[in-house]
Amino acid sequence: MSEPMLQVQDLRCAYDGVPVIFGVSLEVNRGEIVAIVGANGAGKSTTMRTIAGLMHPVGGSVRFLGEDVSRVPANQMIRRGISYVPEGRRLFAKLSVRENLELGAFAEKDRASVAERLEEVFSLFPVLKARSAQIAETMSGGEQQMCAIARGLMSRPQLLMLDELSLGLMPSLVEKVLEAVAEINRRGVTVLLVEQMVQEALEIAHRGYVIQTGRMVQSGSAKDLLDSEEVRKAYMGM
Amino acid sequence: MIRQTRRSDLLWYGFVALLAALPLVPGLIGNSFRAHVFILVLLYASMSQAWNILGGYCGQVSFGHSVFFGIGAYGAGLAVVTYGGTPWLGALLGALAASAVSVLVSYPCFKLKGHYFAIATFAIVEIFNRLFMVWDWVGGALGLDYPILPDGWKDFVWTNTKEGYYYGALGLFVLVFGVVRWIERHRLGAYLRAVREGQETAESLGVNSTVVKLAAMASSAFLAGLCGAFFVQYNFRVDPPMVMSLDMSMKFVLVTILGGVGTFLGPLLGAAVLIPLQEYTRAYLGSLGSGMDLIIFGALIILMMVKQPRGIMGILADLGVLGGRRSREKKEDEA
Amino acid sequence: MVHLFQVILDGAMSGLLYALVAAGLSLIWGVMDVINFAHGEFLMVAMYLSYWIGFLAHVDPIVSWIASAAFLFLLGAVTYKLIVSRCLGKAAMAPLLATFGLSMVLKNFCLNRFSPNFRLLSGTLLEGKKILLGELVIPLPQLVTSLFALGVLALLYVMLKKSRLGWAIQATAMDREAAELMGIDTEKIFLLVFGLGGACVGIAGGLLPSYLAVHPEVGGLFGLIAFMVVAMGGFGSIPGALIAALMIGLVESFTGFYVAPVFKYVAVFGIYLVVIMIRPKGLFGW
Amino acid sequence: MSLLEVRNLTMKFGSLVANSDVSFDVDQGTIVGLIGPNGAGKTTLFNCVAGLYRPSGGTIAFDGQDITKLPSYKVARLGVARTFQVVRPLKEMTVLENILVGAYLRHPQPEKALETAQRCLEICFLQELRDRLAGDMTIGNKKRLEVARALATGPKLLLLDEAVAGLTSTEVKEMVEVILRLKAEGITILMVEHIMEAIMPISDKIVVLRSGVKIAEDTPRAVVQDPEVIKAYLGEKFSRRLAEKREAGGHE
Amino acid sequence: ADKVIKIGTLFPLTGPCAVAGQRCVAAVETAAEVINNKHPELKVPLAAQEGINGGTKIVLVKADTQGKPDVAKSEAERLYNQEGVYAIIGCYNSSSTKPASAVAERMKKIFMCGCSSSAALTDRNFKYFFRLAPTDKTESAEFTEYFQEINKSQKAGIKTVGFIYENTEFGKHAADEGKAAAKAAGFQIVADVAFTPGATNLNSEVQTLKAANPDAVYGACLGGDYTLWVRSMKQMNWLPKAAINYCTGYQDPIIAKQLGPDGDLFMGGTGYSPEIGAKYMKAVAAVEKLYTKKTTVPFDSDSIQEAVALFILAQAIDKAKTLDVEKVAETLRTTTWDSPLSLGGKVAFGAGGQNMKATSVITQLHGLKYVPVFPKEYAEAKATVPMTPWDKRK
Ligand SMILES: Nc1ncnc2c1ncn2[C@@H]1O[C@H](COP(=O)(O)OP(=O)(O)OP(=O)(O)O)[C@@H](O)[C@H]1O
Ligand SMILES: Nc1ncnc2c1ncn2[C@@H]1O[C@H](COP(=O)(O)OP(=O)(O)OP(=O)(O)O)[C@@H](O)[C@H]1O
Ligand SMILES: [Mg+2]
Ligand SMILES: [Mg+2]
Repeated sequence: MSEPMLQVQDLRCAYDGVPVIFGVSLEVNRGEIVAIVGANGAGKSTTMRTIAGLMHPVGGSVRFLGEDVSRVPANQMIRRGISYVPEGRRLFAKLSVRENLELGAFAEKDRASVAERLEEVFSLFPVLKARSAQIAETMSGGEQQMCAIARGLMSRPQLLMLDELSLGLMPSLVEKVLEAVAEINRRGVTVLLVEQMVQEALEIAHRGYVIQTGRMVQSGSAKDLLDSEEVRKAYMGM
Repeated sequence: MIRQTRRSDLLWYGFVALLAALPLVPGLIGNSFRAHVFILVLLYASMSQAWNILGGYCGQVSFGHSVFFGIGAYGAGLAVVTYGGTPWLGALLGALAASAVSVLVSYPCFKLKGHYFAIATFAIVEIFNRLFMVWDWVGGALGLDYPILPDGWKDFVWTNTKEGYYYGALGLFVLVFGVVRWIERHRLGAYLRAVREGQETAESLGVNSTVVKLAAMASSAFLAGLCGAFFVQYNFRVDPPMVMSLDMSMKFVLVTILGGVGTFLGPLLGAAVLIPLQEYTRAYLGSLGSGMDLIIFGALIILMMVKQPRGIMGILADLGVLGGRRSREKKEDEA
Repeated sequence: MVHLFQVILDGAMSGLLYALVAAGLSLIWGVMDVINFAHGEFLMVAMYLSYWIGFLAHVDPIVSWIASAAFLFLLGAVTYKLIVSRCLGKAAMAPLLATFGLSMVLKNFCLNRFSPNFRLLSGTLLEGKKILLGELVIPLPQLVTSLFALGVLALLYVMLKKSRLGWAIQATAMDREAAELMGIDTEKIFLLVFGLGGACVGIAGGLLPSYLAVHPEVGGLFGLIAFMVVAMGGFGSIPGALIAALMIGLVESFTGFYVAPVFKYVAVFGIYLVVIMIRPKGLFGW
Repeated sequence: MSLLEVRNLTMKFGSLVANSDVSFDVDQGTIVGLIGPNGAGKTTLFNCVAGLYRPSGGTIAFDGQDITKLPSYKVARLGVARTFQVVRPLKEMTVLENILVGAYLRHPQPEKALETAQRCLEICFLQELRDRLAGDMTIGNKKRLEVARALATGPKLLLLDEAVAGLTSTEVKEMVEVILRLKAEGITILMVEHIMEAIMPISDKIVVLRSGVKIAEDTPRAVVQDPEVIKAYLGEKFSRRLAEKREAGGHE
Repeated sequence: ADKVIKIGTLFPLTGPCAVAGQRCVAAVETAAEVINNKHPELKVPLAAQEGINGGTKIVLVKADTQGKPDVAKSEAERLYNQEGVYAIIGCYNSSSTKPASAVAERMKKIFMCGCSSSAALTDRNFKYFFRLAPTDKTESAEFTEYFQEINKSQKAGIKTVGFIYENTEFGKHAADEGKAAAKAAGFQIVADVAFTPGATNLNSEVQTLKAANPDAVYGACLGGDYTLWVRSMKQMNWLPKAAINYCTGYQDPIIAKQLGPDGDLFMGGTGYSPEIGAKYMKAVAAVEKLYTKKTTVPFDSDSIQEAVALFILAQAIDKAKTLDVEKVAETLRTTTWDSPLSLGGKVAFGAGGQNMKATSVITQLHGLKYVPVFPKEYAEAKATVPMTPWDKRK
């Protein structure tokens, strides 16, 4: 394979001068599902936010499709093909589900294409179709999470980044959502995901990285990680 | 809080040392403009600290405190001018009245959030100002002017010396700061801040937020009333634009925020910087009549808000004086 | 009877003027949750500009409002860029206080440059013109301002509800970071919103000098009333602002005539409090 | 008499019925799990019990007292503490101060309150973060803080709304230990959780809601085998896995 | 030797009254220039010589009250204590003058007040306070007397009166005096309209007047409010038979110019206007030139009083030949002073420090000129009463 789709090298990030990421490197190849796992506060979300352009690194680089994007603002990243579904949903609270989804395709000006995409995500998440007129903030936590994922898909990203998407979902939904992710991936979207449900995540992922207090400590194929004694002990409670 | 003694040791000892030194000040500066500035610093520090109880610790940013300040002022003013009595009783009654009024007007206002609350307090100031302007019992638009009274503590009036006022202001300062210090270290302080940070959350922990806010309001207004009484004793006159104006309210807010809102020393630091600045720029630039002093003053406020909206306490934290905790907003800084 | 109609008419016309003045404030507040405390001073600056254009170049306010609007757009954008963007989100009241500082600077800058003199344009196109309906007097300058108010509010409303830009503005208002992730350049949106807010008040200020004297203090009360209008109408709601402004205008003129003029602003602020007690988020607020 | 008695609870938002005629009991000293699909009305039910919402119908009795219409601070004073699903840290206060707010409910004296707070910090593994600003922490730690703070109010009944969501499996294990410790101290617990590893092993009873209606109330073992629950909630894969786990556990 | 004496000026240099305050300062500055330098061409006391007391120059120390009483009070203290001024001239707003002069009285320092018009100031019987302008009380009496007069001589038919005034210390005080005088003279008060200064409109105010339709209106409105009042009456197409004003907006030359023909036929009390000056106060014109250089406008009856205040004070020091406050104050009290800048030419202080010789004339605006119409000895024309209605004006 040629150059990876996303290449993060020696990334360092800080909040307000307080460093929290001390050199994270990772790669995502086209067509893959890559999972990042790690404990609370390890810096998973920070890494994701930096890739998405919501914050900029103090050191290191982020390359996407061969270009250095470490200083590109978030609103440009989506046009370049990265869609980020942030931790904690972040829906437009006062808008309806449908409007939220349409905003997900804001960069697309063609109405017909937007309608087409709507149908597509509704087929993935039928609940949303039934609720399409409900105001986002009045939905339950889980419903909101689905809406957020669907919104992330509306821009037809090349790379979809999902942050803790199982948080607060009921078991059957976690299963469904992860299946949906796999399905999305089969349709040609590359996926980078952060998960606390390590086992479930690694089951659908091709490769995985383990992050610990701001450092990448382990990486490998999903299977290797699943079998790794350390990972099982530290993250899967076995 | 318990934590604070540990963190800001340096600042706290500085404050205690300052307190110890303050009574000596009049001997050093006599009856000068400097004495006047010192008195105003103490007064505005006290007033802003009173504001801070509600606006800082409890997070209800009120632009209405000049009303309570004013009611206190009128308490003393009416006692002296209209009834020829002692300002002491007037001040006490005024402060109590301020407290009562504050509870009455704020009870309905407390269901307002953020800017809605702030704007409601604008409206309250304007209403009180205009009502006092036409209320003959309090002198209406003509205001109340003090007769010439003998110097001394009895009438709390001094004409040719400032010492009395100085110690009066110092007393006020010690009272207000003492009260706030006490609040801060006890349950009420924790509750005030909890209500500020999340009313529903506080309620889920057994805090009756209405009572807490009203307590903050009432104590804040009571102390504000005392400050107002001092102000009118100091100026021999009271009329609505002098004491019940948005300008006046704004000053309390500015002093506190410039110093550091919701912090114990913020109001003192704010007053210590802002009041001399205001007085000296007016004295030395105001005479040009070009508004230069106010331009500088305004620009400074902008600069402060842009550079460090947490005020002087924020700057001290940045400099590491407070140890530990750093200021930590400006997430988008690098953007 | 004729008094009653006159009172209603006057009230409605001042109400519309208030709506025009408040529209920009409402927009800014609704999108950024920032109160521009210098709003009244923006109005004053616009009035000065229109006055000077009228005085020096003899251009009538009916035309020169365009210049005021354009200039105020710039002033708004610059204010955002240099001041508001730098303190946004840092502390709850920081933008309010920073713009309070700005209001001091603007007011005293005009005092410094233009002296405290009162300035009134005379000989403007509409000056003193009126329509007489029996005993009822409809002053033309006020009427024209009212029509402008309706036009501007309608435009704003349509822009917010129907256009792509309006959509982006709404999304930004709700969650800035999420909007950014949708591909909306929120920095640009904020800049634009502050500019538009300025332009709206610029139009009002551009038209006013044909019947109101300009001086450094002229913005104060207008600014205050604009705050009431916006808060009473509800967070960023344009129809809310319109209705609130009309209510305020009518309350003002009814109290002024049927109670006593000294009480008219007491009533204005009072009605605001009453409304806000019943609907804590304003008439149309959520 | 049970500690908490929910009778015919109905909660409507406009036309939407979030809870419909729900009744169940929570006995003193037990752990009751409340599960159900997303949007089933679990959080709404918590909010009704905790006094944040006033139910549209039905009654809630705590410790023999009708609390249906009490405001939340009164409910808290009676001894019901809750955590929020969407965490609500008191952002500009430190972790310790957050917990102190809870602790002051039973101990008006600062020294005593501090003691209690300290203990809660330890129980929830937050000692090291004690002076951090609550707003700056990760979701996981905020979840722990929710628990610690609720604990500090010295509750008889603790309502945990997805208290372990967002924790890694290992951390979940730790938290489960904590919950068991609380139970041992005599605190009754009603918990909502989507993570079956957390809720199934420790619950004495599981109540299942679907679309606001109670569809099952039974022991965990029975519930996971209930076809309706599997269909509505667990999904095939998870119920299978749960079964496997139990078997593995049983062999140990 | 270069001896100097410091005199403080304390006026509102910023805030709503800044226009007036800045002019007052310019007037005092003008007076100081005249006193300090040799101006033999000027026919005013102390002009020919250099300084006072044989060469002592006056140095002005300026301060700003911002129109706020508390600031006025503390600035007065600063001027006396820190700047060491000998006396203060100020403060335009009566509300500021009150506490500031109280400071002076307590410190036993001289306070000269040019134009604050509240009668209360001189009712306090202060020993060191001197005020030059006539009070609102005097003016009110004069206005009322004038209306009675034209009722007789011109069949003006003024029976009902109305009041419109800003609800401030100044406006309220003036209106109270006006109402008392009007009532005493048997006029019926049909409208009493107080408004908030800086109002966004005066619609209800004017409509209230219009509905009550008084024959004459007493006005006490400053600058912008005054123009708004006049313009609003024009919009509403209503005028009383006569409108008379307590100095302020009416007699500000800039305001008159901006109102142009709309401002015509309004009346007001004034102690000075260029027209009056040209006729009765010949010495003013040359001094006024110095003043106009600073301000671009001629004296008005407020500002000129502040110049007089400094002249009289300087004359008193010069006469007493000492800076001893008691002696200077005594001299001030007991002497009748020549004052070419005062209408009537004399100044003498009575009880409480009020200038007993203070006069004002009633003028009416005709084509931007203030034409004296009362009292008889100054009258140049009969006033146009009733005023020409709006639709009959060009
Ligand atoms: N806004 C912020 N300001 C300061 N520090 C922050 C901020 N957000 C996160 N941090 C700190 O950065 C570190 C990494 O946080 P991050 O959110 O990336 O962790 P995470 O791996 O996503 O954890 P979790 O699984 O709990 O979401 C943590 O120590 C956290 O306390
Ligand atoms: N304040 C509200 N206004 C209107 N509808 C609401 C409100 N709160 C909740 N709902 C609706 O009530 C239903 C139940 O929501 P609730 O939050 O109780 O679900 P939940 O069981 O806690 O779900 P989850 O497991 O996803 O958290 C949902 O359909 C939700 O949309
Ligand atoms: Mg995270
Ligand atoms: Mg829930």
